[in-house]
Amino acid sequence: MSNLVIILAIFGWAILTYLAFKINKTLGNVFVGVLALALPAYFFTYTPSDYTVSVMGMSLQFGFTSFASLFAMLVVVLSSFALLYSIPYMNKKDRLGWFYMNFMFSVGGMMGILMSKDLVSLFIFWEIMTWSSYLIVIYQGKKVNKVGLKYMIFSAIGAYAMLMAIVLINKWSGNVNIEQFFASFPNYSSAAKLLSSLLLLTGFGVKSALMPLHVWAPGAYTKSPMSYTAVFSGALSKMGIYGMALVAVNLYVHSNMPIMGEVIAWAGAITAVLATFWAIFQNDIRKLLAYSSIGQLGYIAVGLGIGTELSVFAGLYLAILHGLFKGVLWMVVGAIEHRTGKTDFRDISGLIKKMPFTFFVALVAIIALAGMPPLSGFVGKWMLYESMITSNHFIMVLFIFLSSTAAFLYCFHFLYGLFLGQQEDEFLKDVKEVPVLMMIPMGLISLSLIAFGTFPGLIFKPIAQAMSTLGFENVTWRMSSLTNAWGNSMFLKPANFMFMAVFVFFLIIITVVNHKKTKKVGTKDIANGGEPIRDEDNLHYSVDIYRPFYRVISPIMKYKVETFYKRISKGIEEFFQFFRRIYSGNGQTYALYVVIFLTALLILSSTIF
Amino acid sequence: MVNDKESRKIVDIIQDFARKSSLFVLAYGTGCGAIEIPPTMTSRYDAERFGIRGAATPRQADVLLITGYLATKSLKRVIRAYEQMQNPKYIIGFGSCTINGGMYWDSYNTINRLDMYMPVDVYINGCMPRPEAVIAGFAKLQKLIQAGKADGWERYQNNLEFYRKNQKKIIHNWVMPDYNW
Amino acid sequence: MEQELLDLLVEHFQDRIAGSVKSDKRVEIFTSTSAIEDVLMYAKNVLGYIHLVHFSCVDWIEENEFELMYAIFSPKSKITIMSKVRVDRENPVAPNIDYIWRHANTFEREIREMFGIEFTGLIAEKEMILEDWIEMPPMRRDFDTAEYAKKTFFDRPGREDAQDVRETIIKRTGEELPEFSKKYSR
Amino acid sequence: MDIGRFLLTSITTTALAFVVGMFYAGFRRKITARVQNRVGPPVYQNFIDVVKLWSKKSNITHGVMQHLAPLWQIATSITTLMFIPILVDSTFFVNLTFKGDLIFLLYLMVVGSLGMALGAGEGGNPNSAIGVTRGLTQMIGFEIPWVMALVALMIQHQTTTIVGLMDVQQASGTWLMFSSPFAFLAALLAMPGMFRYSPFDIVGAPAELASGPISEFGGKYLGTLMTNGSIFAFVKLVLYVDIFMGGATNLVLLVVKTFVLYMFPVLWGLVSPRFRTEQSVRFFWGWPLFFGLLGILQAAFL
Repeated sequence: MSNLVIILAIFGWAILTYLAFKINKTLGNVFVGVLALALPAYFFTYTPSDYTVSVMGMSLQFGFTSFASLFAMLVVVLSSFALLYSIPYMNKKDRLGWFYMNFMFSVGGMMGILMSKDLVSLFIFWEIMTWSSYLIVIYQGKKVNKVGLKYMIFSAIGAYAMLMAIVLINKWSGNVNIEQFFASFPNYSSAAKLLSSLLLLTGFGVKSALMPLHVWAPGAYTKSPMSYTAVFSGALSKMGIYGMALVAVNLYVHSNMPIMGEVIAWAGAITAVLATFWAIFQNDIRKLLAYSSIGQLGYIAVGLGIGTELSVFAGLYLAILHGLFKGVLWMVVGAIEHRTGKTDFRDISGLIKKMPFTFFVALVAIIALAGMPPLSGFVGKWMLYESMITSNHFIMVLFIFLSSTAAFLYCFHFLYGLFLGQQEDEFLKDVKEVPVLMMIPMGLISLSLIAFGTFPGLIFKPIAQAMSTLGFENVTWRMSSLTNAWGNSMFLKPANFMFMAVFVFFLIIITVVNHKKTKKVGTKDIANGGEPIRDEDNLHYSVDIYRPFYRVISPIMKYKVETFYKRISKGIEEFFQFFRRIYSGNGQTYALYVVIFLTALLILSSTIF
Repeated sequence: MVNDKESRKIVDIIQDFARKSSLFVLAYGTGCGAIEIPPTMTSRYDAERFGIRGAATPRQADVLLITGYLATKSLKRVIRAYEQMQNPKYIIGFGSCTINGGMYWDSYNTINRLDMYMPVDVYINGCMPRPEAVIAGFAKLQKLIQAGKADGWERYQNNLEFYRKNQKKIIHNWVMPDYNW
Repeated sequence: MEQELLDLLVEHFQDRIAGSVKSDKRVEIFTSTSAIEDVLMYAKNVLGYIHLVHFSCVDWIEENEFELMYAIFSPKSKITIMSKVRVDRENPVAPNIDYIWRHANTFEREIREMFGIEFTGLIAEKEMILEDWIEMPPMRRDFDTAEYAKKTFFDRPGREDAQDVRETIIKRTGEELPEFSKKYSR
Repeated sequence: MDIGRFLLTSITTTALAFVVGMFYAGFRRKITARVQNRVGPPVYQNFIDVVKLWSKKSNITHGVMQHLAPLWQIATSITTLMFIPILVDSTFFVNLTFKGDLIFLLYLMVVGSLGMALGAGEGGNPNSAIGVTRGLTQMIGFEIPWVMALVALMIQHQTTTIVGLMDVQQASGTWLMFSSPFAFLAALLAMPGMFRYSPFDIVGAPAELASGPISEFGGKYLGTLMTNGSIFAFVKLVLYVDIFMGGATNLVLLVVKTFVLYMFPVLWGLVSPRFRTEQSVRFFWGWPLFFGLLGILQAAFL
């Protein structure tokens, strides 16, 4: 079966699901479940083959490169898990058919992007993806119009940039095939090189929320339903990374323009630092994760921008991993929202008592996000640092280190503010653990995060294959050890097993010693100067907890990109206010305009022709 | 060997030696006597040479010093702090106010006899006891610990009803968690 | 100057107020619960007595009255006015003045708790210093604190021979106490 | 490497670290006392404290994370210890020296802090949470100059392993603290922050925060934390000695070198008042950062 058919099948299935929800909710849920199971089952068993469609004299080609299939794997896994997760999560909401249809459309759009071998079909699917995600962003109705508008404006800017790039490329290379474009790119003039690649980068950069173009992301990630945000932030933003990797590596690294790679890397580094700082001071968990996503995508941009073998490898690894752990974290937020209806640190505390499983998966995902050794995040961090150090990016490595050390702050805030701290009986009374169908996706992804921590080779294999598409042939990888460009190695098995062995050894000791006399007491029984805590006292300290740090970095926090855009929009508004005066509503004035226009046209035509 | 009575005693002796040589005192001043603690701890009298040092929270502390008169209002907090401490734990009644009320014997808001409310291991008399007397009190406590006789926490556990009855006589609005260790 | 102030007050409030000059920089006035708010407002806003130094209560059990004492002070004239109000002991109600001086609120809470005087319109928690107090307010003179202590707390035996030192001296030697000492004797 | 031999060496190393670290903590208390014109406790006082804490007859915990918190700490310390060469070219103390590198150590050394932070958070005591946020904020402060120093050394000598850096010192015959003085200064100034000694002890300030993160820990939990503290102090000292002072060829030299290095944060702490959180971060981002930059410039362009 050809590739295009899958995408068309997904689109068709989306419409069928919409109709099924019109008939019956249960039937619709069955449709959703079937796609969630069929998608990976089909994807992991089929053999790729190319396919060409001719439309209006243009041949549109479809087929997977091994690079695209790496991302397709992420998209398929994450989407099917998110669809499964959606069934209980979205249960109480209305307009389900509309939601799932758009969800499936954006999944199909992503698959289409990855399958496109030419820029035109890529653009078409890109727009399908953008529109369907936009419709989900504004799914909540009028109150999110502003957020949706922001997202739409930035997507439109990206789309126009991309469209312009496609037109230019078509003019310069004669066709829109991606591979031929890469092949002919070195022959371009340097201005053409710069223009086409920058336009493409703008298009991709909007989706991957790179620094000056990130403004839409916090709102859009926050306002769409969490089960979709898992895909939105986990997989959909990776489409930007996919395009950026193609541009950065295929165009810049292999065409002797490393300076542009540096620009991408620096944009990524600055994004990572500033987004992390913003994430630290958020009091809404969704906003926190949204900014954290932006920061993590910054790391990936750094890896791709530097463009050495190890760094690109690290970038791709982090891209896959970010999809996984951020998928889990959004699902965790969704679980909390599902059970408590709240997403603000002011309202939530002590959930570990009632939602231990959710806490465990959140802990795993957070450790992976923070890049701590026993879990998989460390592998990516290690490769990123080593690649930066071995390629002499010694100032950038400080930025990245600052960002990932600062990330501990929001990681702690996330876990502590939601799950730990004072347990309020009043609040926890009606809370219970999430349904099994929500547990399964979170649990399975968390397990994979644990496994990749010691055996990253499981995921290195597809990445190494993907690297060959990007022009790095014969990338060596080992099951559980890492090596940098200077030949220094890191063996994960001894490190992780040692850690676990010591941990378990002391766990046994500390549990066995004096076991009978070790009592568990509630969080109201704390040492606070002997004052008994009444039930109505809330001592949970989780709002604005990083005030001292804010005082340190307040000079940089004052300047926000939003203000820049606000000024621009204000300027544009005033500009159009001026233009409005032209439309005076007076017939004579319009007649005058017509006369002036015709005269001008005459003069112009006489000079040009 | 572990079940042998004689060898268990050796373990106990070692543990009691450690307990006696390392006394963490809860930094909780109930009355005017708290002012005698800084000279006891600092360079003139240096209680740290006996292993006595301050602990910031009841969870880490071994010794609760009731420094002077104990108002009924602070009795509630002291009981709370004492119950949060971990066994074995000791109480030193400090100053004559804790023994019989001292100069506040007829006051409506200070208790007279500390040992009716909490199990006192050692009393230090005086108003105020000087740092030498405080150190002597600690030395007495250390002797008792080494001999295994500083069993105030066991008395508190075994006679909890008695102490609770007396405590509730003063503290009418009883809101504390159960004491079960 | 003190006399001028007193005259001014008497002129303004006529028979609602009576007073005398106690000493240098100190004026004592007697007024009633109905007039005290006016007096304090007038003193604060017109005469510049902007500072409430102290606000206290005395239990005149022999006259079956409480006496509330407001000490107000002017930084300009450096004079302290002690304005005193008598309240019936059976039904002790006094006006609330914490809208004139915010910190009077604390004084009023303490007096309410210790003497049982109600202040009309005082909004504050009932409990301030005492916790779980169910007896009569402890600062009233008919509250026998020694009796209460004996009843509530546990006396340690051995205190029986603890006597007043001065009385012991008298019994032992028969010598006379000096006059000033007698004054404070129990 | 057979498992029996590995067990022997790792247990010996841990015991060595524990004993030396405990004595260092005892010396610290003794020196503090002498500076304050006191006699001070005996140097073995910390052993007694640990024995006493472990022989407490009751313990309380607020939940699983608090139960696990000391374990994160001690597992981190001991694993880190395994990756650090104790002696130069020792055939006995091999452990896992050749299995990891400095980036791994940098990350491993903060795992314990996060675990401890979660445990302290579960206690529900607001003092703990305040202490943790201060600690994490301070960590951002001192990690930057410390990483700058390491990056400077790594790019200068084209290696990311400790063994590599030690070999460089062996080959050149001079210590890196002399050949890369700026990097050493940056790392040295970051050291008191890493030890959380005064003036950077606002994390667990007893008078302000009731000892901060550990305020709900008592008995065996506090005992484990004290054990971990002494092991981790030794780990950090050996790491500094290995990187900057050429390592040590025998145990006596190791003890001498680490003790001399240890005196720096101890003596500095004795004469320093306490910094507020933002003050300490600003301190670390002042001169230490400047020295770190100089170190990197030296490594990159000289």
